[in-house]
Amino acid sequence: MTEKKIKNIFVNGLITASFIGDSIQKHNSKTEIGGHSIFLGQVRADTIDGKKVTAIEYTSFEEMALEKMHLIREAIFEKYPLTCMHVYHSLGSIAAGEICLFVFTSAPHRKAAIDACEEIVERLKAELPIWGKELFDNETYQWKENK
Amino acid sequence: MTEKKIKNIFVNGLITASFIGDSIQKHNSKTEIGGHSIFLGQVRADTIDGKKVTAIEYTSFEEMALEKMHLIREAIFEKYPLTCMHVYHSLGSIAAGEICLFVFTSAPHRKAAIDACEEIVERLKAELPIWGKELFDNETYQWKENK
Amino acid sequence: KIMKVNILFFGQLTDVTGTTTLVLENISDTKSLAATLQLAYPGLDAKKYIIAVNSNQVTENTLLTDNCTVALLPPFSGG
Amino acid sequence: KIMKVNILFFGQLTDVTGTTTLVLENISDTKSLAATLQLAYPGLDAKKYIIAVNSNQVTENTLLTDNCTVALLPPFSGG
Repeated sequence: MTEKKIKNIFVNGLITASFIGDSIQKHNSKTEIGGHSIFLGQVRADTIDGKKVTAIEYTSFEEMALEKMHLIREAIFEKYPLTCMHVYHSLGSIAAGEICLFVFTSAPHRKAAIDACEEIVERLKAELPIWGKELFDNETYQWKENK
Repeated sequence: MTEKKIKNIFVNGLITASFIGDSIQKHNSKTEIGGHSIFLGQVRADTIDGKKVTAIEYTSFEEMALEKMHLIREAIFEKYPLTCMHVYHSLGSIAAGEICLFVFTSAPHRKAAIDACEEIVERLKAELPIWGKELFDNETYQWKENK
Repeated sequence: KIMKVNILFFGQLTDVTGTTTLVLENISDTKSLAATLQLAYPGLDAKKYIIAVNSNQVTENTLLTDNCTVALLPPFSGG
Repeated sequence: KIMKVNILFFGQLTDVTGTTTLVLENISDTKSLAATLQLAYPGLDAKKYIIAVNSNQVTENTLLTDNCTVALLPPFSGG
């Protein structure tokens, strides 16, 4: 067990609601679970200076992002008594209204699942080398920055 | 708008993963949403004194529960800038591994969705007159108590 | 005129009462209701519960009205 | 032997460089790399970025090795 098993988190294109439903369904054999916490990021049609965001195009330095995510995953499992944890992030152009981030934690008791899910979302946004380019309805764009 | 519109939260039997998927899907036309937070309660196959929980049978004083939930809903919308909020709770016998609670909040920004979801779960567990009877594999049972 | 009070039992209280509903007559307030129920179901003594009149929780002794509904609610365990 | 350094640009930095990759030769450390890139792409001056060598962020001046990969990473905006 000395070798790191790096899981992929990237999905080309949007994350579908049926994928999320299927992912939930798979947990019904894990009867030690009492609570699941899920966060979904959805592309918002912000209006900036009269221009409307129609999509966000995501790119990443994937190799580094997956290594960072691996460290976050290990730290989260160390800190919280979780049964499982799944993270998916879109790459490519995701239209407004579609889902681009799916974080899913499960635990025997709700507090661990809820706290872990929130911490993963915050760390992922702060630490993973991923960039979103907001595409406007007039063919222009701007680079998103996380606060 | 003086009349209260009391929403039903009760579902007979388990909450299916496809119902949850469909519920997520319906939000892709609300392009002002940036984040969704979901909590799912799943029936845990606890072992107590050598007996295993096979299901939880839920009953409620429904009329009072719906009134209380209505007040919680109003307080949550007052406190957090949410786009929408959905709550479903099972009644009847729900097998271990199945989902009995679905809380779903959506907001332009993630913090409101996450904080509201957690607060709804805590208040719902503390304030709604709902009871779970843990059914064991040897035909006996015990009444669950929330901590 | 006879005053009727509808009583509802929930959760583990139904193990003691053996019923979920009961109608009593001429009970004027929640204090005398509790005393009457305690006599009818001695096992209630050992149980924790709160009382709601027409779906509103009451903590003080409360006057009952004709055809009101009094619910005895043991500790909640939803979710 | 010629030492090669692979350089990767991401996000809004690619608007300045017009490319996502570049190979430079005989650059000994990250400080001289930054100076070289600044000359080649004056617009980089106005941009915020951090530097990662072989996927590890470096904050001090760091010696580069043959065939290493240096990534210039503007502020993240995933999620």
